[in-house]
Parts: sequence; structure tokens; C-alpha cells
Amino acid sequence: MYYFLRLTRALDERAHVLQQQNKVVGGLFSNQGQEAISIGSAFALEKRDYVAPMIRNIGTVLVRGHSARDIMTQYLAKATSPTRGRDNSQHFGDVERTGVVAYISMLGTMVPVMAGMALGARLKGEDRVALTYIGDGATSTGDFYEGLCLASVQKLALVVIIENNQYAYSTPTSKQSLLENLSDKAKAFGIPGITGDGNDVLEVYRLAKRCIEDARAGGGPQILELKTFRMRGHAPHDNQAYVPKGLIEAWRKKDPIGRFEAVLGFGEAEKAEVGARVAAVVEDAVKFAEESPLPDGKEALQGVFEDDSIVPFTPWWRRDA
Amino acid sequence: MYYFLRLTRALDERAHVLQQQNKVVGGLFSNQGQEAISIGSAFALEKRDYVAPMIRNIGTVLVRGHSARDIMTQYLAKATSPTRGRDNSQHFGDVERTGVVAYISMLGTMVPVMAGMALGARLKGEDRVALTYIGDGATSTGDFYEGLCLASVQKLALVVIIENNQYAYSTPTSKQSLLENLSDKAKAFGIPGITGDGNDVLEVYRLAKRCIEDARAGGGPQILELKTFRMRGHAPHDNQAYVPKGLIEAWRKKDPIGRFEAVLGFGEAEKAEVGARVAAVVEDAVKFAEESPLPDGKEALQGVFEDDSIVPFTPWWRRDA
Amino acid sequence: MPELTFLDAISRGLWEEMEADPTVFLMGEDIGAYGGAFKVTKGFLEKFGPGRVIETTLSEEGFVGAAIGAAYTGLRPVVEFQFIDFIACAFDMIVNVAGTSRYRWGKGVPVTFRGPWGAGGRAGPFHSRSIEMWFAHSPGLKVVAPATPSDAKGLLKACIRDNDPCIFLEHKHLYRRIKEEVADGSPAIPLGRARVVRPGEDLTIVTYGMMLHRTMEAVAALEGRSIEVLDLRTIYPLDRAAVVESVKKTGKVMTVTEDTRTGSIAGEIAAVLCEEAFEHLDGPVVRVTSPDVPIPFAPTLEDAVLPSVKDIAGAADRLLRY
Amino acid sequence: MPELTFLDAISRGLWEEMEADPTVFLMGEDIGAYGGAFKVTKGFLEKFGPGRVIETTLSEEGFVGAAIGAAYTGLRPVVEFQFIDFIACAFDMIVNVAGTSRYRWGKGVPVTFRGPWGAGGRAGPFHSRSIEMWFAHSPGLKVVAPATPSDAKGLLKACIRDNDPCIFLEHKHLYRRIKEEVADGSPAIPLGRARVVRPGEDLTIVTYGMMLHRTMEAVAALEGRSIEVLDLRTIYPLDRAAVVESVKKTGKVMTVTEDTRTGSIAGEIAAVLCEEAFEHLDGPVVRVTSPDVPIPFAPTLEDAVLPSVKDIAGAADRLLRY
Ligand SMILES: Cc1ncc(C[n+]2csc(CCOP(=O)(O)OP(=O)(O)O)c2C)c(N)n1
Ligand SMILES: Cc1ncc(C[n+]2csc(CCOP(=O)(O)OP(=O)(O)O)c2C)c(N)n1
Ligand SMILES: [Mg+2]
Ligand SMILES: [Mg+2]
Repeated sequence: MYYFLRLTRALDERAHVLQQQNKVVGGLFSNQGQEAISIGSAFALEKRDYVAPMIRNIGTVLVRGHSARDIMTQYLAKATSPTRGRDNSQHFGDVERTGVVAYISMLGTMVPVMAGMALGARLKGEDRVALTYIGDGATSTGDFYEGLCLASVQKLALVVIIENNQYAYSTPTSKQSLLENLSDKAKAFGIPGITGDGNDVLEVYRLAKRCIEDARAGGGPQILELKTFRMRGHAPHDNQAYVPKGLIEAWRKKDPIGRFEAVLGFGEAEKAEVGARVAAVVEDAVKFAEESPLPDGKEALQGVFEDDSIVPFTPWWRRDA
Repeated sequence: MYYFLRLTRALDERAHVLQQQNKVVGGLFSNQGQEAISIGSAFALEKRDYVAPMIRNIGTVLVRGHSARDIMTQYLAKATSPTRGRDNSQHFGDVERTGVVAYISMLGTMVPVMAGMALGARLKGEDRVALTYIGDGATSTGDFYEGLCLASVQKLALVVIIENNQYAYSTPTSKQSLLENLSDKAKAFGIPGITGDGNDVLEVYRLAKRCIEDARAGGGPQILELKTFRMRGHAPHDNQAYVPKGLIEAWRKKDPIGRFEAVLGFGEAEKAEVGARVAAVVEDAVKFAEESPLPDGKEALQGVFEDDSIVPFTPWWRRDA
Repeated sequence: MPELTFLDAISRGLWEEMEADPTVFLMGEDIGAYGGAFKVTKGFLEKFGPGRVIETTLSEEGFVGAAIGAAYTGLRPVVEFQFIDFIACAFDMIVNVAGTSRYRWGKGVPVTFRGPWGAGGRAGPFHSRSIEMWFAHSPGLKVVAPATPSDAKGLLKACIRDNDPCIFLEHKHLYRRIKEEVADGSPAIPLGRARVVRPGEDLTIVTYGMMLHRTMEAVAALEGRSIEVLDLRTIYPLDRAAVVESVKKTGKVMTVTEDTRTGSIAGEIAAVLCEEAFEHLDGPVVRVTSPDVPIPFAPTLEDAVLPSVKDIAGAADRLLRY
Repeated sequence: MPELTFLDAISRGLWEEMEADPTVFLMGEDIGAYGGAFKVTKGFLEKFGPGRVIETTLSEEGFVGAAIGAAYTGLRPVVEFQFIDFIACAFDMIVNVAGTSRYRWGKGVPVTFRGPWGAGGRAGPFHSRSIEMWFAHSPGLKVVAPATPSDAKGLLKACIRDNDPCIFLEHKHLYRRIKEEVADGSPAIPLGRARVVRPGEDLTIVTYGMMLHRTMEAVAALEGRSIEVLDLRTIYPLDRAAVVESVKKTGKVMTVTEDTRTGSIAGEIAAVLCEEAFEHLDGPVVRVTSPDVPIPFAPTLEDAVLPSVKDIAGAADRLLRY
């Protein structure tokens, strides 16, 4: 777990440097300070389970078996990336190999989709749990609600982790909901909902494990709210001027990596050893991504349908006269 | 109130006769057994308040000042109907005169819309409450949820009455939700939610009054669940075969009209007197509706936009050669 | 061969696919014991059990999302909308998640979305809409709209077997009005191919759905004229080749749809003909459509809005004389 | 006269309308202290207060519904989508509640829906879509898509003052790229009227949004040819008369849009020309559009999909030589 925490952090730092150099295509959404949630929960899943990460759940996909190269090539929109440059950053997956489902930008959509994966698994007689994450902001979407309505009466093995990082872009959670704990939303469905410390990777692991195994045992969907803080702006152009003074500093003291180091009793030597391993992996990923070509424009017309002949079409002015 | 209970019932009975005679255009959605909810809650509103009825809230619009003729001409799609034959049955209203907002078929939509009416009133410095009804089934829509999310943080003077008549078409409430009381959905928003007896018009009035005045006093949105039973099928073609034996009979004993008569201590004489008044009003409405013309086809192209010239268009084959 | 109504043909098609392929299952409101609002799935619960006939909550976006998820696990969900108009409530999920999925990350979404569609039934603005172009215009979705029982059965099978999301439109006005002999176990009919319903030399009328039947009536009224009638059957992908081939013969094309004019498939056909057969056009490509208004409720109003047999015949006659 | 970027012009238009009419107010995500994702409403909270600059929950269908309700009380809400793509999440509310309201029960819905729109920004499939035809095809909605700062300001004012629902599309690629002098207090520009950007004799190019700028580049590259360029400005209602009038002069028409081909406004224009100006057409109505694919993320892929200056010039050249 420690390795993944460090790797996630290092990838994020490095991506921001690349972003400064104008090498990152499109947006960049930092997960600094929130890494424990992705990693603790991903460790709590079985290999056969399904998971849909959000854009900030880099840690999850790494634990599930995607590589640092996958992350970096996605940021740089390269032909070697999992989506071959078709979709942004964290929007990729591989159901068969890693059980990861590609997220899309419309927030909330993955709750019904993952409910459906749990349903599919059950119909096929397979013992798989489906897990997804949702931001504090996105808990205000109808999709979150409709997915859980269906999942609750169907008693689907779905775990929804509310990653409450206090903000949705510039909007504080107090402007999304009157609730102190968003896990109380579970009461609308008659399902279990608990809240925990999202900056403590071991607590995350323990609570996620409990929810996952309860869901697996037939307990129906589970909501787990994990409190954390988004240490950077929504994206690099956001200077977080709307965050009250001192709050960021207060949360910096609760940094999940530092806390876990304390638990592990790691000294400088151990940290440096992992740091070196991580640096090598990041370096390799960046090098690989930078050296990879952009996709060939000709590919743009392929792959909308299984039958690739439906879309391509010679426009009038390109035909022989 | 008693008059309106009887009038609503009589209109429903009569509409079913017309339906048998193939005179009703489109669907017919009975409110038998549920009349107390519409009428008790409509009486609890102030004249200045806004209300969006569902298709089964005939009683509400009558109390608000729409006539039996309005109801019957809508059923018969006549030119004299409030929508001049443009929309179905219960889909009409008149914001200025009656404060009634026209419903649409997509269930759930009126929750956000009525939240907006409460917002509009507040922005204009007006002291108005907005009330709407929603079926047990429609509490599973994202619209219900999103409307209340917004209303809760904005502390809007919105009252949502959940008319839990045990079924959504053929689907029992147990297949919509694990909750015993749907008013518990309020807990997802951190707002008050209560449950009451929807077949007791005085209890409906009392609870609705409380919610309305709490909302008016700045208490934010309120959920009031009223339990009742849909005594007929979803629409005339539905024979309710899916309803367990005995259930309808059990609920017939709780008929809101009979119960209110007992409370009032009405004997046959009082009942007959109101019955005669009601019969005359229904007769007049039916006669008026039957004698009214269907709308002129030429009107079909008008009124999409304020500027009526945008839509009409002479097709090629109708132009002069 | 059994004589099947349009509705029965759809029901049989669904039944045969469910029998043949255990990965096919159903989702929707009231489709279980009740058999669905129009009884398309009557008897399915008894035969296939609650594991394959899943009654959902009243949450269109939710159950469409769940169908997509189930498809990701390798199943083939068939989703019923009680009326196709309610597909608007699941719009985001269909155009954004389902439509783009294969293109984005290579994961196809073999879901069939089906439901009663179309006007003419005095059902008002929210139970009568033509929704085909919302989806034909959104990349990654196929849109299918049969006009006969045999096509309905065969095309529904093709949709279910297709590895991409298909929207299958069942004109509710045809459900119990038309009958045809359709063999048990009849094969799937390939998507994307129009059908020449009647050959002709002087004019091509392109149509689909209920309007095919009105068109045939109009053509009958114009007896003696040589009119070719093409039933599109699939709106997306459009069978451009069939339309172009027909105009090469007739030189004149007219489209008939109950959809509202602006942005309907009729415009697309005009554009395709301009681009691919301009030199063959002996007259304007003429559109007979509804005007850009919601479908009104009253019979007189609805009739004024929808193309009538007289409208179609009048337009055809005028174009023939052009 | 101040020189304004496209974005500033929109911001000024909004500001002036809010100053002039106390019933105008704003709703949207992050539009308050933060000033909106693109800073269109920067400073509005300070000036107009939280009563008129309402930051919403992350609930598009919910706040769109609330805007409709507020409009029913006599107000004029202006709703921002953080990216216009998220309008898909409020689709039902817009097409079914807002679009049909006046027709159904006579109650107009003076709401303006606005947001950053369009491709070219390497923003991927969910932040680049052309959404205009979903709404132009749905009765009761107006769709406006300006291409210059002065048009943006004037047309936004017209939308806000309009008593029917308008969808106002702001091409985000133009936000900070183009500038123009626009007077303070400039008037509203009527909806539904195209603008002749450049007169010509031999070919008409009809376009809108960012593609107007690519078209002008292409026309510049084709120097010496007499090309008329028409900026539609409003997609619905379409200025049929302007298009027809132009073709009467030039005889040839080409449409350019970044929207995907099938069902785009380009087909509508072809159909209108067939119906209203067939005898004036000296060549096919040619469409330059994106193919029917989601907008991909990588620069190379996105560039392959969107019409380029070269595509436009090539098509124009070919059509001129037809
Ligand atoms: C349906 C929808 N509406 C709006 C947006 C624009 N948007 C992108 S991120 C964001 C804030 C999300 O906040 P939250 O859900 O708390 O997630 P976080 O970014 O904090 O992880 C918004 C509003 C979106 N992606 N989807
Ligand atoms: C969004 C939506 N989906 C589906 C329907 C079709 N439909 C009409 S009534 C109904 C059942 C409604 O049940 P409930 O909300 O309990 O109201 P009730 O009829 O019992 O008053 C359904 C599913 C609809 N009108 N709207
Ligand atoms: Mg957040
Ligand atoms: Mg009910």
C-alpha cells in the first residue's frame, strides 16, 4: 500500500510538471491528499470484482493492475494509451483484465452502470462485487439516486464510496446538502451507510472491506463516506481562493502518506528506498509517453460500431469528378 | 370539504361511464379512494400559494377554483377546455387565477419546477408556498431527488406530498423501495418527513397545514407521505389482477367519504342533499362538454412560440405552381 | 404459418431470442406479472423467471445505466420503455455512456432499447413523439423502425444480436391493426437495409413506420401512376445506396414521416441525394412531415398535424406533374 | 468603444441585462464567488448579490426545472451549464417541460440556457459536442449560436428578453481568441436572422460558430473567387429566406458545420433549398461536416474529425468548378 501511495503522489507531481510544460492534453485533476481512499479501497477488493474509478482515483487503477505508463500516455493522449488517444485522462479501463470500467465526465452515471455490473454478475451466477466512487458534489445527481433505488430493491452487491473532499469545484459540501454526513443519504434507500476517515489508509481498507464483504454476502448496496480534502484546485487553473485560510494547512497535517509512514514506523532509509523505486517507474512512464507517437488521424473514423464500415464516407468533394 | 369529496367522486364515476361509451379521449386515471389527499391538502393552502396536481388530483384543482366543466372538457378534448384540446386530461392550470401549474406525463418533473416557483416567489419577496404531489412510484425518479437537493440547501418553501397508493401501475411499493415509510426519504436531504393517513381528510388537512406553515415560516422543504390505496386499476384497461385478494375490500372499508360522513354525523338526508347538488354540477359539466365543439384543426399550428409566425409554413406541394 | 399482429410478432421475436440465447434478459417497468403496458411481455415472467424478466423501479436513467453495466459483463439486455417518450429521461445515459462506449474504450454495449412509439392514437404530447432523430444524430447508436410484423420480428432479432446499442421503435398504432403470416423461428433481418415495398418508375416515396401504411393508401388512390415505395426500416445507419439507386430510376423523390420537419430524416435524405445523385434529380426532393409542433391531444388537432393520406397523395401528384 | 473578447461580450451582455431588468437572475454551478468555470460571471455575485446569482447543487435536471418554475412566476432566469454537454442531463426537462409549455397551456418559459460549446479544444468526447440539433429538432425551443463578440452580446440580450426558451451556445474556442469593438449598452439583435458576412456571386457558404472563422480563412485562401458567406447566427428558427435569397444569386450552396453529419442543420438546409429554390440550384448542396463519430481527445484525431480550412477550401473550389 505504501508503494502505491507514493507512486500515486509521484505521478501526480510529475503530471503537474508536464502540465506546466504544456505537454498534458486537456484537463488535469489532482488527487493529492486523497490517495488513501483509492488505495485502501482497491486493496479491499477481490481480483474478480469490478470497479469504476473517478478522475481522481489514479491509485485504484494502479492497484488493479494498470501501469504508470497507462496513466502518463493517457495524459499525453498518445497512441500507446489505453484509449489510443480517444478519451481524456482517467477515462479508461479493461473489464476482462483489471475489472476497471472507464468513467465518463457526466458525474453520477457510473452508479447505475456499476449497479448493472453487479446485476450482470449475479445473473451469471458469479460472485463479484461492483464498487464505484462518487464526489460529494455528484451525490446531488439523479443518477446517484436512481442507481441506488434500483440497487437497493434488487439487493445488488454494489458499494458506493462517497469521496467527500469538501468541495465540488468551488462549491463547498454545505451548498450541496444540509447533512453533516453524506452517508446518511443511505437512509433514503433503507441501506447501510457509514462514514470514516479517508486520510487513514488502514481505516479505509477496513471499512471498505466490511462494506464489500457485506455486499458480497447478500446485504445489498452499501454506502461508505470517506472524509478527505482536495489539496489542490479542481484543476491547475484553479487557485482555490475560495477555500478559507488555514484549512489547507490543517489538512496537510493529516496527509495520508505521512500518517501511514508514522504507522509503519518508516525512517528516511525506508522512504528513500521506496522513493527511488517509484521515481524509476515514473521516469520510465514519462519517457515512454513522451516518446510515443500521437495516434494516426486516420483512426479517428474507426471503432464507433463493431462494423467499421458504417461511418466512413467519402465526402462529395473528395470523390472523383 | 365534503362537497368536494363527493364532487370528485361523482366526476370520476361519470367519466368512467363516458369512457365506456367511448367518449373520453385518451387515458382516464381514477382517483377513487384517494380524494381526501387532494382535498384536505388543497384546503390547507392559501389562495396565493402554488400547486402542481398529478393526474389523480382532480380534487385539488376543483378546490383551487377550476370547474367541473374544466375537468370534463379536458377529458373530451374539447375546444372549450382549459388547454383547448392540446393536452390530456389533468394536464392544465392557470398560475394567475388558481395558482395551479399544469402537470406533464414525465413523472417527477414537477418537484424541481415547484421548487423553482418557491424560489421565484422568494426572489420577488412574495410569501407563497409551492406544493406538489408525487406517487410512490415516482419517488424513484432522479427528478424527485434533484429537486429536493436544490430545495433543501436553498431552504425553499416547498411541500412534497407523497401520495402512497401502494402501487405504481402494477408495481407494488415494495418493489420501489425497501422503506416502510417513504417519508424517510427526507433523511437524505436533512429535511422533515412525516407519514399520515391519506384516507382521513381531517388528518390530511392538519398535517398538510403543518407542513405548509413550517415551509412558509422558513423551515425549508417538507415531505408529507400520505398512505392510501388506488381503488381502481391504473387506467380502465387494467383489471388489477396483481392486487392480492381482499386488499381492495379491506381498503374499501376505509373509504375517505364514508369516514368523513361518520365524523360529520351525516344521515341520508344530508348525503342526498349534497348528492343532488353534485349531480347537477356534473350533469351541467357533461352536457357542456358534450355540446362543445372539438377544436378547429387550424389552431394546431399556433401557439408554439409567442411569435406565431415562426412555425406555419406552406409545404411545397400546397404552393401555387 | 401463424398470422401475427405487429405486437405478437415483436413478442414472438423477443421470446425466440430469449429461448435461443440465455444471455438475453429483459428490464422495464411493469413487464413481469402484468406483462407490460401493452402486454408485449405477457407470459415471459412465467416462462423465463424473475432472473430474466426484471421489473425495475421508476427510474429510466437508472435502469438504462444498469442495462449498460450488465452488457459490460457480457449479457444482452433488452430494455422496455413504457412509452418511448420516457427515453428522454434516460437521454444522458444513452447518448453519452452507451453511444460513445465502443469508440472510447473499445467496449461495445449490446443493449436493445425498445418501446411503443409514434402518434395517431390521441395520446397527447407526451405519448406520441417521434424520437428517432435525437438518437440517429448521436454517434454510436442504431435506430430501427419497422412497419410490418415480419420486419418487426426479424429486425428485433437483429437488434438483440447486434453488438452495439440499438433503439427499436414499435409504432403503437400498428400494434393491433396489422397482421401478417410470420414463420416460427424466422431469421433476423439485417439492419441498415431499406426494402422496396413496391417498384415504380416515375417517383420514389421514402418512408417508414406508420407512414408506410398511409403512403400505400395514397399510392392506391393514385392508381395508374408508377410509384416506387421504399421502407427505410432502419433510420441509422441510413441505407443511402437504396435511396440513390431508386432515384437513378425515377428521378423524383418524396419523403414521408410523421416526425416534425426541422432536423427530421427527410432533410438528411435530401442532402444525401444532392451529394450523391444531384444529376439524377428531375424535381425537388419533397418532404411531407408534421410541422414543428408538439403532437396535440384532440383528434381534430392531431389530424391537422400528421401527414394524411390526402397530403401524401397531393404531394405525390404534384411532384409527378413537375 | 471597448474592445471585447467573445467572452467579455457575453459577460457584458449579461451584466447589462441584469442592470436593466430586475427579473433577470442567474443559476448554475460555481457561478458565484468563483465566477463560473470560464469566468463569464466574474464579479456578478459582488454586484448583484446571492439573490440573483444562485449557485446550485450539482443537479442539472433539478436546476433547469427550478428555472422553469421561476419563469412561471414571472422571472427571467439565465441558466449556465458548466459545459454545454451537461445539458444532456437536463434533456427531459428542456424538451418536455420547457419546449412544450406554451403550446400546452399557454404559459411561456422565458429561460435562457447558456454554456460553453463546441470542439477544437482537445477536451474529448464529453466537453466538445455539438448539441444544437437535439433542440432545434424539438418543437418550442430556439437555438442561437453567435460567431462574433457583437453578435454574441446582441443575441444574448435578445434571448434573455425573448418570452420563449432559448439555448444560447458560446463557442469556447472563440472565448478568448477573437476581439471586436462593441459599444456599451448596445442593442439586442433579433433572433432568426442570418447575416451576410461577405457578399459574393458564385457560391454561398452557410455556416455558424467557430466554423465561420475557418470558412473566412478558406475564402481568403481562394482569393479572387466571388463567394458569399452567410452566418446563420440562429439555428432555430432557421432564416430560410436568407438562404434562399442568396442561392437565387449564386446558384450554389455549401454548408459548413462542426456538427456530425447525419441530422445536422446541413441536411435541413439542403431540404429547404430543394423545396424553395430547386430551380435556382446549379450544383449539389454540399455539406462539410464532421463524420458521425464522438469528438476524440488527441489533437491528431480531433483534427482529423473537424472540418479544416483545407477541407472547406477544397469543397468550395470543387463546387465552384462544378
Ligand atoms: C453532470 C455533471 N455536471 C457538471 C459537471 C462539471 N463538473 C466537473 S467536476 C465538478 C465538480 C465535482 O465535484 P465532486 O463530485 O465533489 O468531485 P471532486 O471533483 O471533488 O472529486 C463539476 C461540477 C460534470 N462533470 N457532470
Ligand atoms: C418518467 C416516467 N416513466 C414512466 C412513466 C409511465 N407511467 C405512468 S403512470 C406510472 C405509474 C406511476 O405510479 P405512481 O408514481 O405510484 O403514481 P400513481 O399512478 O400510483 O398515482 C408509470 C410508470 C411516466 N409517466 N413517467
Ligand atoms: Mg468533491
Ligand atoms: Mg402509486
